[in-house]
Parts: sequence; structure tokens; C-alpha cells
Amino acid sequence: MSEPFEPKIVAFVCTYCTYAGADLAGTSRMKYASNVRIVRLPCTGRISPMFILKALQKGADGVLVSGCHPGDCHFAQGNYHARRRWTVFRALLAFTGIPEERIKFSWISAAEGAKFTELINGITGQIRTLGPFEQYQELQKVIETQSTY
Amino acid sequence: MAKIGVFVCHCGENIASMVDTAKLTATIADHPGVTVSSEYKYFCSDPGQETVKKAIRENGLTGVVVAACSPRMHEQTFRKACAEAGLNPYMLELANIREQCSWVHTDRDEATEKAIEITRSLVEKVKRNNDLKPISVPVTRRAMVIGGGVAGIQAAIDIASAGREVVLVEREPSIGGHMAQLSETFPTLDCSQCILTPRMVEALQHPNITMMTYSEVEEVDGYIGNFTVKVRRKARYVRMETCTGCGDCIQKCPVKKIPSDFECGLGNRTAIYTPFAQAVPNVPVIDRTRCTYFKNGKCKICQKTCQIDSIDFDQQDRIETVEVGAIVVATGFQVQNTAIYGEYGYGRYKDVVTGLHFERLASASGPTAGKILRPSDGKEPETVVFIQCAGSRDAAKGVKYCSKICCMYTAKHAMLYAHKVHHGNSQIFYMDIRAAGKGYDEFTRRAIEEDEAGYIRGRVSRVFEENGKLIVRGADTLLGRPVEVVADMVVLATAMVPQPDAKDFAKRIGIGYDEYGFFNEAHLKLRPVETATAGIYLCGACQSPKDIPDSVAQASAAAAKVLGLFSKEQLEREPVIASVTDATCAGCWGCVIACPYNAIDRKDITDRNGNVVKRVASVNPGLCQGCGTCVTFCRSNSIDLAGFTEKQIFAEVMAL
Amino acid sequence: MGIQEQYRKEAAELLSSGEVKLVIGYGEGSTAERRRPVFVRSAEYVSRLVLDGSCVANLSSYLVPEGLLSDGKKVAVFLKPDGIRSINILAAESQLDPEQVVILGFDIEGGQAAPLPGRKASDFTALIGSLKSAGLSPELQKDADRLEQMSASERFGYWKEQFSKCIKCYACRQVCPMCYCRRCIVDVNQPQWINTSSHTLGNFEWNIIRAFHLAGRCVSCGGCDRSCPVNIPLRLINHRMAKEALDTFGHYAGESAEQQPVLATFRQEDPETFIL
Amino acid sequence: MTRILLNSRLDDCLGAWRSAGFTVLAPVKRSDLTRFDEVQGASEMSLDIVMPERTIKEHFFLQTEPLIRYEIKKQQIETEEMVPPERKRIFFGVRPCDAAGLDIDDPLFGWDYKDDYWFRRREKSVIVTIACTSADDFCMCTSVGLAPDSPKGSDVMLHPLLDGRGWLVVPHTDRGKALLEPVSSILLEEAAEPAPVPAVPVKFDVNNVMAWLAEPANFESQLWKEVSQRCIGCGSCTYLCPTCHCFDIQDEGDTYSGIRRKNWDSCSFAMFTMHTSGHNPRNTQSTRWRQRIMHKFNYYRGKFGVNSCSGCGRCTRQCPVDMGITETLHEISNLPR
Amino acid sequence: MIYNPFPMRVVSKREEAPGVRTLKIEFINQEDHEFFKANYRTGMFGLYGIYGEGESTFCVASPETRTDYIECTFRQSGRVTTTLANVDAGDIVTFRGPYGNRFPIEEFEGRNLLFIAGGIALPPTRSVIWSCLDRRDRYRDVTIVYGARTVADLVYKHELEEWKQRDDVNLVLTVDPGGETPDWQDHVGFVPSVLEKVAPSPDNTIAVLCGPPIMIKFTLAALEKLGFSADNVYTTLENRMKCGVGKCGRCNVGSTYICKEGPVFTATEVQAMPQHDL
Repeated sequence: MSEPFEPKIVAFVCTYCTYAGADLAGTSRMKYASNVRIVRLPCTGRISPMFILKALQKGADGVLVSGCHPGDCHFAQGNYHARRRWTVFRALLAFTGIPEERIKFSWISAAEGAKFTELINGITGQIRTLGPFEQYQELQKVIETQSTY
Repeated sequence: MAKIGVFVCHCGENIASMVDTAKLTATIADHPGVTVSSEYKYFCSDPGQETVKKAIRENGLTGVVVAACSPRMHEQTFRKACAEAGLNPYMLELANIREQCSWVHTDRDEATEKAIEITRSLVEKVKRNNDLKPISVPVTRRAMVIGGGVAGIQAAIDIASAGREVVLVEREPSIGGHMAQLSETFPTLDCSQCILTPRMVEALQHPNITMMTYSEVEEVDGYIGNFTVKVRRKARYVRMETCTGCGDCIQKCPVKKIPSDFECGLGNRTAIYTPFAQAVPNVPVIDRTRCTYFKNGKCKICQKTCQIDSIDFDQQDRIETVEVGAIVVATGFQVQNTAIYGEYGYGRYKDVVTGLHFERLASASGPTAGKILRPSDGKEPETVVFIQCAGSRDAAKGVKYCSKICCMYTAKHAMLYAHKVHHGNSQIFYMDIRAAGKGYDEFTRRAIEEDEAGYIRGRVSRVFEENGKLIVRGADTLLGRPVEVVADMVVLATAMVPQPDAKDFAKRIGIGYDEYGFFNEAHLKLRPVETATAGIYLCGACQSPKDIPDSVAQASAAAAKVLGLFSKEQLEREPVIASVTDATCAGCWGCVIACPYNAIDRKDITDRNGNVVKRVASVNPGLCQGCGTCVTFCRSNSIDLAGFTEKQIFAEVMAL
Repeated sequence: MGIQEQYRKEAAELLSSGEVKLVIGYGEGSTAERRRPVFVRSAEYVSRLVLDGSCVANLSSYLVPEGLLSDGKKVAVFLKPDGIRSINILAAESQLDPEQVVILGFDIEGGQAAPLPGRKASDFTALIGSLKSAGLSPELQKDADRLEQMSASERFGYWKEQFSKCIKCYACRQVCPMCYCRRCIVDVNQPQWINTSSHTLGNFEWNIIRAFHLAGRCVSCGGCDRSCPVNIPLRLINHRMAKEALDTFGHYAGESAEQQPVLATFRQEDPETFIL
Repeated sequence: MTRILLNSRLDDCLGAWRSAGFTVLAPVKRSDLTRFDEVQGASEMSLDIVMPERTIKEHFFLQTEPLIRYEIKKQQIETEEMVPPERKRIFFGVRPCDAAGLDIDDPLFGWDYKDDYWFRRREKSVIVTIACTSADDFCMCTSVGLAPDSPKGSDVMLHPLLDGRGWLVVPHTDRGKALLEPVSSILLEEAAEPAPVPAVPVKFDVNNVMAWLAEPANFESQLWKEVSQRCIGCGSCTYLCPTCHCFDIQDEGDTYSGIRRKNWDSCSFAMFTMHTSGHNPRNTQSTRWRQRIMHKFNYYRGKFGVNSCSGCGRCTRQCPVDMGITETLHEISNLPR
Repeated sequence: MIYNPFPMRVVSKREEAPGVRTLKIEFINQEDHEFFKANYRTGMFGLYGIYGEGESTFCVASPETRTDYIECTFRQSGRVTTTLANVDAGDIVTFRGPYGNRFPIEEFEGRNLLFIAGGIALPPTRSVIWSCLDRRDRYRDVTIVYGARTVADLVYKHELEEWKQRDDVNLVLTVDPGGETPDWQDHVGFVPSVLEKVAPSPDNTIAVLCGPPIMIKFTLAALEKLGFSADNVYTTLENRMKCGVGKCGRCNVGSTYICKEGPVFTATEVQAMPQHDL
């Protein structure tokens, strides 16, 4: 048997809460799976659905989008706007067959290093079980190969 | 093309023990566009920073990635180093391989691989960074304080005393606000007017304070450092410049039986009046709706009386435009109309009054000259029942929140009553006693222990009249039995609510408000006196119910914020702001609606002849805080956010 | 007088009185079943106008491009309720002044065109309100349900097959009244968010992002679906978005000319069951 | 004597061709769309339709064609040309109009600089056409000088038999003749009567049209605005056209590597001719529609001696707003002169 | 195959004017270079590219007499030019070409030459200018009229200086009214009106004219007024192109494929094209 599958997970986070929460996990020397790659943004309001699609194109098996809890946004409202977009975009992705298990959303505050740790471990484990997102990655592979005829 | 320098920090052993820094350095050295890739024990140390600076200078680097700790830790350090080496400080990215890599992983190979990916993706990002310059906004170093209550007065005096001009706007004829109506103040029982009026006079006489009483803010335009405020100066019909405040006109005015708002209707005023004797400015106004001359065209007694011809019936409201750099909103509160509690009989029984009524009764300058006399027959009440939370903490009929001051002022009332009516019996219905504050709990203990206020834990279900007495029926929830108190007077500790026009006002000046109409602070904990609109600050009870010490403290805090803003002629801001591509903007205004800071305006694009060819969105750099919500909304991708541009993030993701 | 005659007469009056400069309606198409958009600028040509149960296209999209309304003059247009809703959205998004649009409203009932009273978009507020209460199309929901019942992987397979047919002709976009952007997101090339090539990945990205951009704005007129030369069931994906907007945010696209965009606003109490 | 392919022997025939190394493509209906795709047997084919929605053009001029794979390295850029495989293909059941379309585009892809992406595929492909026995309201081959059974572009033409048993097999090129060799034993030699071709009415006088278009003054005619008023500027007519050949070249990939691709493009799109300066010679839909008509019935003929239209009628059949070449040319040919 | 470009190495980069840069690039492969040397003639163009961004079309700005390298000058505007503007010496770019037709400079021999250029359109003219100046003895009087919006917008400033110093070149510079600097010594005015003052006799003179469409229009009228025959006036058209080899259908004006039959045309030929398609 080959090595167990290690998923690639991309996280889009706001700098004020979740990024700080991830830092706290670090300063507290908590341990979590190394599968996640964090992209830092000023606010969840800045996180465009395109980011998620591009992460999938680059072979992400899972995506996490995370920011401040409602009411805690450094920019007062960014996460409320983000929440609406996520609600809609998530429904859209699910409807087109992108499994909900692969696209996760969370609120993680600057104090929640432990929650960040648990979440990353949880998601990594879950996606490890699901296996690679071959269906989407197949679309990219097709582009890269010469046409059949 | 790009010349990027990558500096891999060991952070002692913090990084090096878990990340193979040599491998990271070597791998990145091979990445397109990387000119320098080096490692060092502590790049944040002086020699470490020197290494970075030297590399920038010697190689003409166009961008720098420091693979080290969190940007929250050392971004500023390395930005400064870049700037000192002649590189734009925004051409720097920190790859967080400590907090988010070496410290949280346990497998060296995995951590190294991750560190390589993080660093690589930030190399691709930094290649697309742009030279950014801090935004300079000129600051008009004059403030406006809206509201002349204790908070507004304090803020105005603090700012003015620091040498900056202040325009203090008050819509009533006099400053003073609610505090001027109070008798004594808790927890010291010093006379409210005695401590307030010197402040009012100080404000009036302060060379840096321009006072605009009987005036209202109509419109606020502009942004931090550069507001243009239109103020309606309501016609006073008395010339401010000449009036000496002698009061002859008031004495002679034939219309005498107008219930005074200041006295909560317990006393009367004339048609030409000052709200109270110590009014500041001590210049009367004519109540146009009550004045005989304005009603019938005849009278003018005041004019005849005035020896210096200060009455001017021809005055009109006028709009004055004021340029200010900052605005402090201190518009205060209102007392909730307790008529919603029909069961308490307010409005039906003259002797059921609000706390504010009681203040006037207890005030030495009040309608009873400080004697506690019940309104119905002017007799001294033998038994007074105080009902706390008559509106507060009552989601069904009143408001959900705690008004914060009622426990204290009810205790104060009981004490004042005890001091003035020695044989009097006071009974207080309460839910809890909230007495957190310096000297507060001691104060309530005093009311109970020394002044024998009776505290009954429970709610009042009904107040009704029987044989000329008020019967207060309720439950004692501690003893678990019904109680009935026969009282001569009932005082309701009514809720503090926002000014009735608070929401309209907030919209007019462009700040947020909560479900009740209290104004929203930028951050409840960390930015409590700022609003989401840069340059507009809050203090006092317009933000939430507050007592005097809190209001004054917040006023001084707001003043400190204003003075901080005014400490420089130019306001320097992080250049992480949005900007619009005019050519592609479709003018749907979604961004205008979405922006939490009202930072996006509509801009006309004109042709050479000045004809408007289209309207596009335009970001006001003074107001934009850089959240990027507009960028994500924009369907045609016509807005971008400096520092986190679409190109940068695309590259960062596509390099992962 | 049948509805066609009646509306021809009204069109003629609008034109001859000078109230409108143009009437956009339907005319005979190249086959008996087809109707095509026609533009009538003079009362003498109103006989070109046809109004019957085959008049299904949402003509509101002709009002937006190339400065048709920039002279401030009025244009009359034949619109079904979906088209009237489009006018409301276009007005809400400042793309036109609803005062310039004279609506010749009709609906199709039992395969026949039936008149709707009213002239201005605001005259139809009650009608649109009742449509909102009636809910979204149950037929579409049935089709959508069929997809919802599949496993995610089957659904992915379904859409992959559908989007593999896409040729990126952009008929869906061009026919849509909501696609008025001066530069479409697919034409943004710095960076190239959406792969312009019409391989399945690029097609997938294009169709998903277009659906997202239509969330809370699509009135389910079906224009994109009918226009698609390769028969991609775009109606389903747009219906799904409309359903989300309505169920979750109570937002029914085009309720009024003052309606705010669902994705530029929020309520603090918006549901968030899926957020960890 | 003529040669006959019986319905019942079609699978044998396909089998023989496949054994000879050919891949067979035929109209296949899948997911509500008919297009040419690889088939294993006759049962997969949809031959009883007027024509597939998509043309065989897409198998020669790909809607997205990878040209060059590139990888950006620190010191150099590695590239690899993505050369189309030379696969022997049979297109079975092509309509005469689609076959003619390939013929029409050959000179364009071949003049001066030869586009091998086209010709490598073209040279290894054999076009087996089936003459039409039905037509719809949109067919217009007869208006452009072709017919439901014209052999232009066909290597072999099959004429359906009147009795429905199969097809009359007529090779028209050497390549066609060669194709019949491996299946000669499967074909019958007997006399048979082909089914009549449908009467496709002539919708415009193409000579009139060409003369009018060639008149320089008509470039500025009001007609262009009138006929294009409802055009929404999508690319469906150009993308479904068997002869339209415009394309774009785009690089696509991540930050280090990717593929340069040749993608279909359309003269209907507003940005098609936009200069970098912002100047756009064809900045309205009417000028773009004029270009399309002029190109097909005036300019192309001037260069390559043939009109760039084979009369399939897809431009109208699938137009979202019921426009198309037929209507415009009908208007032109009926203009008073 | 036909869309495969030549890899090129950037030799140097020069800032000409705000947003305008010149790249000097050289062939990496010998055989590519040989092909270029054998085929390049002044007036031709190429597609300059950078992998990951795409290709963009501009003329070859260097003359056919100097084929050790290629120079191109462009304004930074789109995706490709923005990236090309940021390359440095040593970076790899690509070149596809040379494509198109040429200025028939052999036919110009023995005649006076009048070069007229506006703004960013000096590069194609410059290629012809040097191709002729490098064989100066074959031509008679050489006059160059070059104008730009402002002094800063003039490109090839060092070469303008060189031409100014030469006795055998008559250089006339002009900037649009308002575009002059305090120390500007040359003309102020639009090219057509300046041209009317300084133009040589049309007798035995060939005019080469490059500029934005609006300038071409008015300058052609001026030349006509001066008595130039449209057959003796040459210009280049810069349409949008993607393939450069007559396939992609983008550059067509009427029945003309600008990429193959152009970009060099006589005024007579240009006037025969449908004007509203230009």
C-alpha cells in the first residue's frame, strides 16, 4: 500500500481574527496537521469566491474560509457581508457537485488558537478520509494534455 | 524582471529546529525572480537587519520576503529596514514560518515543505506588490462638539484647553443638558448645578470655544480632517451680541403659564424665556409658537421693555457652514415615556412621577425650592415608593438593556427624601441592585443602613388610587408573597433612551446606530469612542446609558482622540485602500451600499466640454479603511485594494 | 378587440402622441412558432407587432446598452412580469430611470397573452408582491430536486457533462438584462481569474461565477437557458440561486426599484448554520 | 452498377475501418446536444436528424487548442510545442454543408503560412457525407450554390436509398476511394434508387447580394443598422458556423507554467478589434454584423474565390433573437435596384 | 509550427517617455537569427511576447541595416505590455516574425524623403529613417517632421539630438500647443500645420507618414494640399492582431489583411479602404 493520502488544504483568513488565532496556536505551541496553507487577507469581506475556485484549480482538496465572529469584525461589517456571500456561494458549489465537506467556513477569533488547531486537524482528517478531489483535479489535467485528435 | 531577496530566519532554534532552513534557502534561491536567498540566526537583530539592507542596496532588490515570524510581530521592523535601504516599505512580505509552521508542526520534512510553499507563494505575491505611499490628508484643526451636556462641555473644554478651536453646538437655548436638571449627584451628593455651572461658564468664556446654542446640525459632508458641517442657527429673536441677560423682558412677558420642559412640567415659563436661571448663554429666546406678537401681531412688550433694543422680531433661521476636522457627538439621551406602563398610572395620577421629576422637586432651584412636595396637592409625602427598572430590562414593554444609572439615582432619591422629610418612609421595588463603581455600593448601603430605605425585591404589578392614596401592589420575590404599600407618591426609575431623532441624526452625519438608536462605536472594546466613520467620535449617553463620571471620562477620551488627530497638519494613513477603475465601473453602486464606512461616492466623468458622460464610484481615501468588501462585491472587478490586489492574491494562490 | 389589437393601438398612440420615441415588442419570426424582437419607431408600423402566447423573451435587456435612454426620452416595451422585475432591478442598480420606461405589460396564461394593467414599473408592485408570495416555479424546483437528490459526485458529473458542451459564445450573458457590465469578469485579464478558454474547467468557472453574479438578481426569465445554443440547463443553476436568496434572505429579485442588492447588504441575524 | 452499404452491414463496415486504424466519429446525441464524437457502433449514431447542433469544424479547428507548453525556470524558459497527433479519422454521417465548410476554410489556413493544427488533422481525416433527405426552415444550401447532395468537401458521399435499406456509396476523391477498399467486401454491387433530396427553397439571390456588397457605397448603407438592431452581440452564430475561423491566442496557467492556447473568437464581440489605444474600428453591433456579412460574401471571395458560407443555416436556427445571415441576405437581394 | 516564437534575450531597456519603453533584444538561437537577417525588411512587424502573459504586436523599430538585434518601442497599457515594461537585461522574451510587407526603399532611391511622425508612431518611421540614413548616399534631401503632445512625450530623444546635429538631415520638431516647456526652442503646433510651413517640394519626394488615426487624416489632407500625390505617400496601419499570419481574422479592413498585405500602404491604398473600418 502506498503512503496515506495527504490532502492539500488552502485557508483564506482575515488578518485580525483567524490569522491572529493561528498565531496564537503557534505561540501556545499547539500542534496541528501541516496540510494547511494560509492566505492572509485584511478581512473576510475581501475574500472573493474566485479565490476558492483558483485554490481548487491548483489542486486543493479542501478549502477553509475563516474570519472574526459576528460583531467582532475589525471593519465592523466585513464578516456580515462575507457571510451572505458564503451562504450563496456555498449553495451554488453544492448544487454543482462540489461537496460541502470540502469547503468549510468558520469564525475563529484571535483568542481561539485551540479552536483553530482543532478545526485544522478535524478538516484534515475528514478530507483525508474523503480522498483527493479527483473530479475537479481531472478538469485541470485535461487542460494540460494534448488533445486526443 | 523582479529582483527578490529572500531572508530565511532561524529565530535561534525556534524555526531552525523544525524547518530545514538550508533546504528552504536553497530551494527558494532557484525560484524565478529570486536574486538573493540567505539565512541567518536572527534577522530581526541589528546585524540581521543590516544584512537585509545591504542586500537591498547591493543587488538593487525590488522586493523582499523575510521568512520568519508572523507579520503581526515584525512587519513594521522590516518595513523600516526596507525604507532605510531605499526600498519602498510596502515591497515587503513576511512569510510566517514560525507561528504558523515551525511551532505547530512536528515533522521536519512536512514543516520544511510547508515553509517552502509559504515562502514561494509570498515571493510571487511580492513580485506584484506596488510602491505605496502613506496617504496624506490635510487636517482642519478645528473640532465640532455636537451636544452641550456635561459630556459635550467636557470634550469642548479639553480640546479648547489644548489650544484647538472648538465649535460647540447645542439645540436648546442653553448648554447644560440633563445634568443641569439634576439636584444632587451620586455618590457624593454634591449639588449638580454647583459643579456644572462653572464648567458651562468656562466653556462660554473660553477663547477657543465658539458656542452655537439654539442651533442644530443639518448636514455633514466630507471626511476625516475635512468635514463641512451645515448648522441651522434657529432664530432667537433676541440679539446675542447686545443682550445683557438682565431678564426684564422675561419679567414683563404677559404669557406666563407655559409648562417648562426644564422643570418637567412642574413649573412654568414665559414666552420669552431662558430655560433656567443659570442658563449659558444667559440670553433668552422667544418661543414663536407661544408669543402673542407672533400669534396676533400685537404685544411687543419685551421689545418695549428692553433698554438696549435687543429684541429683533425679524430674525430668521440661517444656515451657517463650518469647516472642521473632527466631530464629537455628545447628543445625550431622553427619559423614556413611562405612559407605556398603564398599570403604574403614570399620566393618570399626578403623584406618579419619573425620576427626573423627583430631581426637580429635590432641586434647590426647582419649582418647590427643594422641598419634596407631591404634585397633586403640594403636601409632603409620608410614604414614597420607588419602582426601579420601570422600562429597563423589560423586553416586553420597555427596553432590553439596563439603563445603568437607575439603581444609583433611586438610592440617591431615597436618601434625599430621608434628608428632607425626616419621618418619611421610602420603599424601593428592585430587581437587582447594580452598584458597580467607585463608591457606589457604599452609597447604596448608606441608603439602606443610614437612611432606612426599604428595599423590596420584586416587581410591581399595579398602582391604583384608593381613598386619596396610591396603592402599590406587587410581589416580594425574596419572601415569595404579595405585598401592598400605601403610598403618597410613586417615583418611577424610567429607562434612558436615545434621543427621539437619533436615527435620523445618525443618518444625516453618517454614523451607525444600534437597534435602539444608540450610536455605534467602531469597536465596543478597543475603539469605544470612535465611530466607524473616521474623524467622528462619541461620548456620553448617546452611545449607551451612562452616568456622569463615565460620560465625562469618555468625553475626555474623545477629546484625546481629537487632539491626537490634530497633532499633525497632515493625517498619515496606511495606503491599504481601495480604488476604482473608472473605465470599467458600471455605476451600479453596490459598493456604495456595501461600504461600512460610507467611503465610496459617486463621481461624474465629463468629456472635454464638461458634459457628464457617465457616473462612476470613487473611493474617498480619507474614509476608506481597507477592508476590501467593495472589491469582492464588484462584479466587473473595477475596484481593487492596494496591498491586497487581485493580481497579488491571484499570484499567491496560483503559486501554492 | 384582442390583446394584440389593443396593444398595437396603444403602441400607436404612444408613438403618435410623441410620448415614446420607440416601442420594443415582438414580431413574426422566421417560423410560425418563433417571435423576434422588433423595434417600432413610428405609428405606421405598429402592425409589425405581434402579441400572443409565444412572446416569451424578456425584452428589458434592450433598454440598457449603447445609450438608448441617454437622451431622456421614453421607450415603451412589452414586458411580462419577469421583465418588469428586471426593470426594477435595473432601476435599483441605477442602470436606467424607470420613468423613461413605459410598460406594455402582459402575462401568458394558458398559452394566451393576457393584459396586465399599469404603465410604470411601480404600478406592478402589488402584482410582484403576489408573485413573491406564490413562490418560485414548482416545475423548476422539480428539476432541481432531481439534481439535489443525486450524490455530490453524480451532480458534479452531471454539470461537468453539461459545461463540457459550453462554447463560451456568451449568448447567456448577452441576452441577460442583468449582464450590463462594461467589462465582464471573464474579460478581466489582470489577473485572468476565469480561464477564457472553453475547456470544461474554464466553462465551469465561467458558468459558476455568472450564476453567483446573478444571485438575487435573476428573475428567472429563462433567456439564458433558451439562448444557449448547446442546451445547457442554465435555468436550474439560476433557480437555485433565486431560491437561496428567497429562502435565506427573503429576497425576491426586482420587488421594487428601491430594493437593495442582496449581496451588498446584510442583517445581523442572517442565518449561519454552516459556519463552524 | 452502383455500390450499396446496407444498414445492417454498417457495424461491419465500421469494424473494418477501425481494424484499418481509423477512429470513427459520427453524430452522437448526449446530454441534450448532438455533435460529432467517437463511436464504436452504429447504434450510438444519430443520423436521422437534419444536422447536429455543432459542426465538425470543432474537430479540425478546436475551440481551445493547446499550442505551446511553457515552464518558467530561473534561468530559462522551457517550452514544448503541442503538436496534434496525426490520427486517421473518419467523419461518418457529415452533412454536405458541413463538409463544404472544411473545403471553404482550407485556403485560409493554407495561404502563405500553413496552419498545421488544421492540416495535420485535415490530411488524415476522411469525410463520409450522407446526402440530406430532409431539411428544415433554416436550411439554405441552395441559396449559396450548394445542394442537399453536393459533394464539395466530401471524400465519400452516401445517398440514402429510397427503400430505406441503406446507402448508395459514391467516392469523390482518391482518399474516398481508398477508404472503400477495406470494406469492398461489405458493400453490395447492385442498382438502387436513391431517395429524393429535399427541396430547399432558394432564399436570396446570391449574385444580387454579391453585387450589392461589392458596391463601396453600400458599406455605409442604413440597412446594416436596421437588420442588426436586435443583435445582442453573442458569438453563437460564429461558433456554430462551419466556416467561421477567427481566433485568439491566450496564455493560461499558474505563475510558473502554463499553456499558450488558440481559442475560438468571434467578430461579433465588442472587444474583438479594440486597439491598445482604446480606438475600436468596429465599435457598434451594426458595424460588426456588416463585417461578418461582408467578410463572408465579399472579402473572402475576393481573396479565396469562394463565399465563406455553406448554407447550413445554423446562424439563424440557433440565434437567440431569431436573426441570421438568411434574413439579411434576403433583405439585400430584395432591395430595389 | 507557425505560432512558435523565437526565444530572445533582453539586452537593454530604455525609458523613452512616460509609459513608453524601448527594448533591445537579441536572438538566443543562431538559426533563428539567420532567418531574421534573411527576411527582415524595414516596415515589418512582429509579435513580442512573454510566456505567461501572451503576445503583443508592434513594429520592428530597428532598421534593416542593423539586424544584430531587434528594437521595439511600446506604450505600457495591457497585460503583455505591462509585463514587458518590467523586464530587465538578461530576461527572456519572445519574438514571432518578421511579418508583413515593407517600405519599398529601393524605389525611394534618388529621391527626397519626407518623414512625418506623431507621438508613439516614431518607431516605425525610425526604422525607415535609419535604413535610409545608413545608406545616406542613395537618397537626396531628408526631412523629418516629428511631433508629440508634450516635450516629455517625444521618444528617442537621444536620436533626435543626433539627427539635429547632422548636416544631412533636416529635423523639425513640434509639440502641441500647451505641451511646450519654458526652454523649448522648436515649433509649437500640430503636425499638419507645422508641416505646411516646413515641407519640401513634392517634386521627386516620397513621404512616409506614421501616427494616430486622427493625425494621419489631417496630415494626408495637408500633404494633398502641398501637392503630394497619394501614390508617393506611405503609411503603416497598426490594427489589433493575434496571429500575424492572416488567419485569426482580427486585422481585416475590408478585404485587406493588414498583417499580410500591410502594414505598409500608400495613401492611395488606404483611401480605397472602407474608412469607417479603420
